Amino acid sequence: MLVILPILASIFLLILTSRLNPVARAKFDAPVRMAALLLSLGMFTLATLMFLGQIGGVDWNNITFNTFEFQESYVWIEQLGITWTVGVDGLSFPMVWLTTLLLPIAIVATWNEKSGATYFPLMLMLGGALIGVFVALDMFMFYVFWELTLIPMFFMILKWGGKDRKYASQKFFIYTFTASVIMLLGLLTMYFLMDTQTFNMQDMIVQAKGENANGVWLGLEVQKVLFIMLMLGFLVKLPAAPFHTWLPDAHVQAPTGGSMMLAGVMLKMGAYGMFRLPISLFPHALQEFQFIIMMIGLVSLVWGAIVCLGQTNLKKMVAYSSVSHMGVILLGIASMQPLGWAAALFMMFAHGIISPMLFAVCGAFKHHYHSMEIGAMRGMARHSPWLATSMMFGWMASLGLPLLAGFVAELMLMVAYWYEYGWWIIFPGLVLAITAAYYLWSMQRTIFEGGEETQPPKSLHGEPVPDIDNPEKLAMLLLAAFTILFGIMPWIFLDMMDMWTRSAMQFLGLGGD
Amino acid sequence: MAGGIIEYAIFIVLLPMLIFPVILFLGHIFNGNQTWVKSAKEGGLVALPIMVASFILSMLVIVEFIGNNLGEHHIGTWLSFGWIESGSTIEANAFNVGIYIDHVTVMLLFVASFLCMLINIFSIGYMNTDPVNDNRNHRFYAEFVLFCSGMLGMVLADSFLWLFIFWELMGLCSYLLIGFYYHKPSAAYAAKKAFLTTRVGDVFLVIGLVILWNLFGSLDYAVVFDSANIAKVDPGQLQIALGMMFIGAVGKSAQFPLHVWLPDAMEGPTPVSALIHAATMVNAGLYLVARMFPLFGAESMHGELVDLAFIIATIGGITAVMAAAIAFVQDDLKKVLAYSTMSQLAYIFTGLGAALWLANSYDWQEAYIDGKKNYDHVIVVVAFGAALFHLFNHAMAKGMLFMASGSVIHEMHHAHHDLHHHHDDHGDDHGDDHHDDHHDDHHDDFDPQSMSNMGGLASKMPITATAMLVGSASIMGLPLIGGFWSKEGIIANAWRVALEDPRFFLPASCVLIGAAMTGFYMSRMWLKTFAGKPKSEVAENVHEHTPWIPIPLVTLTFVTLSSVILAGMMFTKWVATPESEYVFFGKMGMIEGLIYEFEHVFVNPDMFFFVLTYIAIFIGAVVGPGLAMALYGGALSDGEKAKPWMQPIINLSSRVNKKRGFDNSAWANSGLSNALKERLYFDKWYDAAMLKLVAGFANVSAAFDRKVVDGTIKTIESTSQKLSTQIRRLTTGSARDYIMMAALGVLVIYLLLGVMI
Amino acid sequence: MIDPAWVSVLSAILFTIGLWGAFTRKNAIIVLMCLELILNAANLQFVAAAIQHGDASGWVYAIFAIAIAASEVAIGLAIFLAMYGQHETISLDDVNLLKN
Amino acid sequence: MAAIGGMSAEDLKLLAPELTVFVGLLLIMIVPNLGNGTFRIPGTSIRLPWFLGGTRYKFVSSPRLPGLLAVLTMAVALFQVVAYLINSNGLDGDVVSSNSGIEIFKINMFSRIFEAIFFAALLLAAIASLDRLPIGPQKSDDIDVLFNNRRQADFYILMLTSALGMSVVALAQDMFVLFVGLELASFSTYVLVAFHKETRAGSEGGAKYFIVGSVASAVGLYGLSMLYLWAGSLQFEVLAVKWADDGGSALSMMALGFVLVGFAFKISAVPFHFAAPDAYSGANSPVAGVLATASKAMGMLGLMRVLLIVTIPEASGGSAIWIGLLGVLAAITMTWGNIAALGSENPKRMLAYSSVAHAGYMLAALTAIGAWNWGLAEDAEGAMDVVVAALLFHMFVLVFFKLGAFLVLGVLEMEGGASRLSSLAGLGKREPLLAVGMFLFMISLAGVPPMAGFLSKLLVIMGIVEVATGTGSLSSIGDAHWVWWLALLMVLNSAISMFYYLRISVVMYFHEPEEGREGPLASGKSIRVAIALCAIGTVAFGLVGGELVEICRDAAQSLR
Repeated sequence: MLVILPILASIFLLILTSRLNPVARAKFDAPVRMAALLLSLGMFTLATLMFLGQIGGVDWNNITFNTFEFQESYVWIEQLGITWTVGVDGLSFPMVWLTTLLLPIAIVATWNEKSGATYFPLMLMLGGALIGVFVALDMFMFYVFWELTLIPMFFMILKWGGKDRKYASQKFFIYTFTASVIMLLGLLTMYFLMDTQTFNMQDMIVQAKGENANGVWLGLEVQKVLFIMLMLGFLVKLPAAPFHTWLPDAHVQAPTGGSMMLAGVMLKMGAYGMFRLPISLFPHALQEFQFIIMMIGLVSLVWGAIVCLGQTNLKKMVAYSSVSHMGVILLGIASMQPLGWAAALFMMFAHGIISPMLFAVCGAFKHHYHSMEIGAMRGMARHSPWLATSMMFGWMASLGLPLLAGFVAELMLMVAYWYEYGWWIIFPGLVLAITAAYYLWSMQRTIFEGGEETQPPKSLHGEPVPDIDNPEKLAMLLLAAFTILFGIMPWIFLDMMDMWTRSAMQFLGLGGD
Repeated sequence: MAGGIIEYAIFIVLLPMLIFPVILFLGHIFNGNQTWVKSAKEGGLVALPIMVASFILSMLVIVEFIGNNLGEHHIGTWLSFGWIESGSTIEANAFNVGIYIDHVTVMLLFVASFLCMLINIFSIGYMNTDPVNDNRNHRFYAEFVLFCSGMLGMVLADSFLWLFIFWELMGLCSYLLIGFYYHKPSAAYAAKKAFLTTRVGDVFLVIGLVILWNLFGSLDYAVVFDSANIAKVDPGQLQIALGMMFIGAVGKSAQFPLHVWLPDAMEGPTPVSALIHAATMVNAGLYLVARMFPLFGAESMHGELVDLAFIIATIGGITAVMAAAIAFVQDDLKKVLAYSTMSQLAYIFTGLGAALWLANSYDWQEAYIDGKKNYDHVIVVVAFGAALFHLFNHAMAKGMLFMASGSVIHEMHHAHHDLHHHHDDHGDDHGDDHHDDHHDDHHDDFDPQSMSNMGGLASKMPITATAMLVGSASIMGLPLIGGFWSKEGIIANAWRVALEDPRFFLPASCVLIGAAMTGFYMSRMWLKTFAGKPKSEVAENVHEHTPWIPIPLVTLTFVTLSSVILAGMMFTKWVATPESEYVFFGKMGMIEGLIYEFEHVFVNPDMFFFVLTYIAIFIGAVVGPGLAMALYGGALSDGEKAKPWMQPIINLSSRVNKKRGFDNSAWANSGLSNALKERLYFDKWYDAAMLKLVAGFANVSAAFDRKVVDGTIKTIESTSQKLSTQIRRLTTGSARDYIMMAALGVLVIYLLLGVMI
Repeated sequence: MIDPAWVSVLSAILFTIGLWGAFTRKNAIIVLMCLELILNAANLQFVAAAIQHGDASGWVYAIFAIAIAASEVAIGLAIFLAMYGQHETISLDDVNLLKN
Repeated sequence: MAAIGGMSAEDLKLLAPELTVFVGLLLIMIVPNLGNGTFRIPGTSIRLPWFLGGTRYKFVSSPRLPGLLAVLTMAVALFQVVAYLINSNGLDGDVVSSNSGIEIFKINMFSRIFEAIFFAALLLAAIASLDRLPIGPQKSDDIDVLFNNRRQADFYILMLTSALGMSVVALAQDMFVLFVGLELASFSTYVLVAFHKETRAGSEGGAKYFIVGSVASAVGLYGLSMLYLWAGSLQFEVLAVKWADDGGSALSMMALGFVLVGFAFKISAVPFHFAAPDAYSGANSPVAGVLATASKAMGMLGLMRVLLIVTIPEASGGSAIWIGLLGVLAAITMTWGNIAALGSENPKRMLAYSSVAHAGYMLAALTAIGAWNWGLAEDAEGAMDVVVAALLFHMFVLVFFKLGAFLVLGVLEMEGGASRLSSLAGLGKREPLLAVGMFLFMISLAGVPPMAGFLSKLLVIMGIVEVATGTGSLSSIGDAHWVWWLALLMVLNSAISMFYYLRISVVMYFHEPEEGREGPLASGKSIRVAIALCAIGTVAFGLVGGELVEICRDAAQSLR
């Protein structure tokens, strides 16, 4: 329902409007935008009601590993055993909810985007595809939605992007596509190596568990190869060093709404996929690669942060900070503790709320000052207090200030990480400081300074300096509110994540003795 | 679990936190509205009742505690999570939230809530006439209340985790408030520096907490301080954990080598300097170390943690001397106070270090052994108590000093403004146009904070001068005033440890020398500001006018002076005693209390300590001020007369200056002096390291990322493009070649088939 | 009667000459002739094989192949004519507008 | 029922689609020539109207008529074929044999599905060419030149003959019959490629295609003669038996090699592909589309006949003898094609190289079939069916998106050429729907879900992997059959191909149109209908390809 509706609607809207000539299409911008907003709000309401138990009456905090709620299954392509199977659990539901939350916010934040009649349907399609990835329980369906997310994003970058959008959109597409086809081959190989061949993830996991009980399923060597192939797809999506270079380009060029969705949810697909497939299926391989995953995570974390420090482009800096934060997720996985996993899951969620705010700020910055350079605009606090406040808030949330969403994840991670790796913790610790350094450095040159009489940047050509407009304010306020909400009351979703990780650990026979 | 008032203790924290957005949004809505500016003082009067309420609530809690000994109040579980694999000691799997009240909490709770309230009053006087921020002061009050909430929360927290959470909240507010004058590059720089430097410490604090969690399975005080739990913990690991946490404290309390941010932090408005960078936030580090006391004092840790205690004391000793030395040459009133703060905090660290050493080495747990008084117990209690008492005294005195300095600066500024106003022809005082012109005034060379522009203010600002005098005396440890009661205890205990552990000679000597240095620079500051003749036109026209500023000054003057009462109430012993039977208004009366104090500090049975104590008093109260008088003393202008309690001091200084005055230009031009003026080059080196090393490395990394990591991909792409051109070149266009290729293909096919067979 | 093997050898020689000529000669007509050589090599082989196996279908194949060859030549000449009309050459090397 | 030659009326019924094409062919020849022409009885002056020649009737002189007839014919034939595919449930086909018992045609699902591919491709190409046949890149004002219906008639006659030839290839049970069909189809396509003889490119492309193609088929014929020499018959059945007996002899191997060359040219496998890009860029777009789909499928069909019926070993016999050869060819072909396409500036040549790459994928699948009973997979025959079905599916859906892509270029050709990438520039603004269609075709070619191209590639890879993993118990991935690495190469190649497919999209949406080409394109209704059909097929078979997969599976089973 949540999946198919936005996609169909977007296709409908796209077809409806594409028949018109450009002038007439421009008239449709407002109604289409409104329709998109209403639809996305409807989705959000639905997801929230599901969460509150108004629909379905689910006890979210007691969903164990590999059991799913709202499960539905229809035959899709019978001949290949492909089904349309959806369901949510403690792993996927927070992401689904997050997607439905971000969708209206992103729409609001980019309320005045040009060519809205095309833009907003694309946004809806993106949202639908993302939800599809998260709820899919059929491997084929998963992959279809996985790739489907690329298409609207590709167009969003291509049509609404910055100067180098051509290069960035292609790079984005090809990079992630390459990784995912390798993943696909891994999936298919696994499919044929199973005793009972099925595309249903749930059955696959059960089967893997059953087989693992009598030794290592498929044999360790094969598990390792398949694990690598699957992980490769997800690592690129995440992205982890050294596969991260598509991200800054994509982000810098993407329009604000695209960036918000990209950073907020699309990156999480990588982490989500890791948990859903390779980790759930190949616990032995995970154990084998534990240290390597940790090192990849660490390199992403440290490298991303250091590179941030050397950036002069605001959005690029934020993009690299995403790389850095995604490293945390890998560290969480590698900690092999339910706490570390829960930290990774919560990091996904928290970063999903915080980073859209960062990109909304960057977008507003670009929108209003026509420049992305740090230092082009100083003394924002004087003439654009709203933007300055939002920026300050977002930056602070991102650098892990307590009582904001990011902190909880970082804290839990550090605990689990120390337990497993001891003094390696120096590096994440170092990154905490570096993160603060680059954020503060950028704030010093944007929010602060500027002298008593602020010089508007040259890129404004002497126009008056505007503060952010009302839709942007609304979007920022909402994001900030949720950041605080989940900073103070992380248990809202943490409990179900925790239940999931704990039962997963038990189910997979990891960590527990 | 005690009920009653503690149930409401959470509101001490929540009230300011909830008022924060209110002020922010009200301010945003009513920005520029005259009612808002004049009547509500741009939020100052909104914040005040809240702070008062918070203070009253705090007092209720304190009184209740003193009466009933409340203990802790568990509010609930914040986070719970799975933890399958567990070490021997880990059982818990949650982060809890709650209120924890003991002697130390109560002491600091009073300090925090009391000063927050007073400084709120002070700010109303100070900020609302602050011309730089017309109609923007609501931002100040909003951040101010948020800070108060952070501070109070940190004090009341029942676990190291929540201590850290509020600690960071304070850091944020400190950052925001230092950068209050955001348009000044120096303020922006200072704000960044403050946050970053403390962040470095915080990183270690987090690591320390994480290690601690892994040792105890919880960060709750109740669990961590339980001696049964402590007994299960590996001392080496514990020492590392506590050491890491101590680095956090070093950052927050501006100790060597993370001290560089504090002087720059004076870029913030003066109330901020008073509250955050003198009285409360910088005490957080001390509080954290004081919180470690039960761990050091536990029997199972006996003798295991002395190295850490030594490190704490040494860091303190080094900072004490270093900061005091730098304070010698500072010309900026607030900078002198900043270094003084640093130095005094260092004293407390040394005191805590010594106390922790003692607690860790002595068998002190029982007050009575076989019915006989356990002197080890007494020593430890006095040592710990002295450090905490000094914390209290210093907070009060320094808060007051900063407010007094604020008063001076404020009036200097006004006087300067008035003077210039006469020269200019601007009629409208409030318009925005004027606002801009106003800034031009600031661009001239006049610096209202420079002591070279002051002098002779004792008669013009009597309240301020008095407060400053009392505060200085308290810091210097003049007999019977404020710090006197605590400082000697610190010095004595440092030496006590030094006699047993030779390593302690370093910090012990440092604090002893520091006493003399304190006397010198505090006197220098007071004399340069208030004694002698005015050194600038502006200084001649200064007078006090707003009523809001004197209120806190007078109040604090009395509090400082009343230390003697606290001493009489055996504050030292009470605050340091973990057992509950020592209640505040003890069995003994006031005089007995004082006797107790004397008995344990001033009339030491050991001859060494006896002499030492009086040497310390002597150099602190006589040598240091004497030198200062000789250099900077002087009578007021003719016809000016200070209040009777200050006039003798001015006269004395004038006489000393005439008689014993000497030329110190040789010293003033020496390399050491220059080095001190450059703050011993720490800032320079740190900045250089940041710019050259870190930034350089970061730029290289960014380039590497672009050229090599991304470049690899691009090379693959361009190579394949080239390859594509090469391959397509084979399609020559000539059908002959195509046929030839096909013929070659036939050969290849046979070759391959041949291989297969 | 000649050993059928010799016929095969002959046809192999014809085939080789044809193929060799096809990519060494520039003139399109000569290439066409070489093509005929290859086809004839096949025909020869068909017939020889038919005799060897005593199977009539080989003859049929050969006759069909001759027909095919004839139409091939017809089409080829037509196309070359068109090519000549446009390029004014029938040298295969010189007709290389389309390449890469 | 009376038998005509060796064929009974029953046989005629079986051959209904082919006969339809034949009738249609005759009609196109006759109908446009109807007129008031008379026939004078010799020696008399009596003129009998015989309706041929003379002044043509108005309705028959419509330039659209041949095209409509061809479309109708093809549609009816396609309908019959599809009806057969849907209704048929028997796996055994019907054999049409000569009086002497030589099997000539065999009608089963396998052959019919190929016919469906051929007819579908030709039908779409015919629809696309309906409006008018562009004479070349330059616009001509001479309406007679453009709409001369005789010329139209020639064009559609050639199309129908190639359809006829292709269906013969599909049905043939005798290598030589197959060859004759192949030649019939080839000759038609040679002429179709050179149809624009008024242009330099057209004539050149045709000439090259002809010369290289005929050499290749001549070599193939020589191979057939050797095969005949070896076996004494060219009947598939006989050959298969003989192969099982004496497969490894030098003669048979040589014959096999030559025969492969003939077909390899048709599917444009490296190194026999060189003429293909030239031919594609010389021919007009619908024809190029037919070359890339139907003609390629025909070559593939020949390969499958030879390799799967004749030379596949029995279940116990291990791998086929040629898998090494084919594996190498597949690897080289797909990589070569993709890399060559990377830098190509001409969209038609780019599509040609992409078609080479697709040939590589198909060869990879064939290689996997050669290894079908490797490791004695539990259901080896089932595994083989899967791969064959995947191949069939791939070729079937390829018609839609490959041809669709060519047709979009065809629309641009009407405007004046599509030989530069920049001619696509700004299509997103000029013709949003057309651009969306092109985008769909591109990502389908690249294999992005949920397009048909994804499903087909997925099936192919699945087939390969299934064969490679054998019984399902491997101790390491190195133990899998090496065709697994072909699958890996295939997915990597898909990734490479993404570069140039996306480049087209980027050009369409990002670049400003060339000067003088800003506005919407010439209408060309019929070609748009064809493109729409292609787009619908591309999406529909991607989303709900199940039925087609089922049919392909049945067809694959009927091959056995």
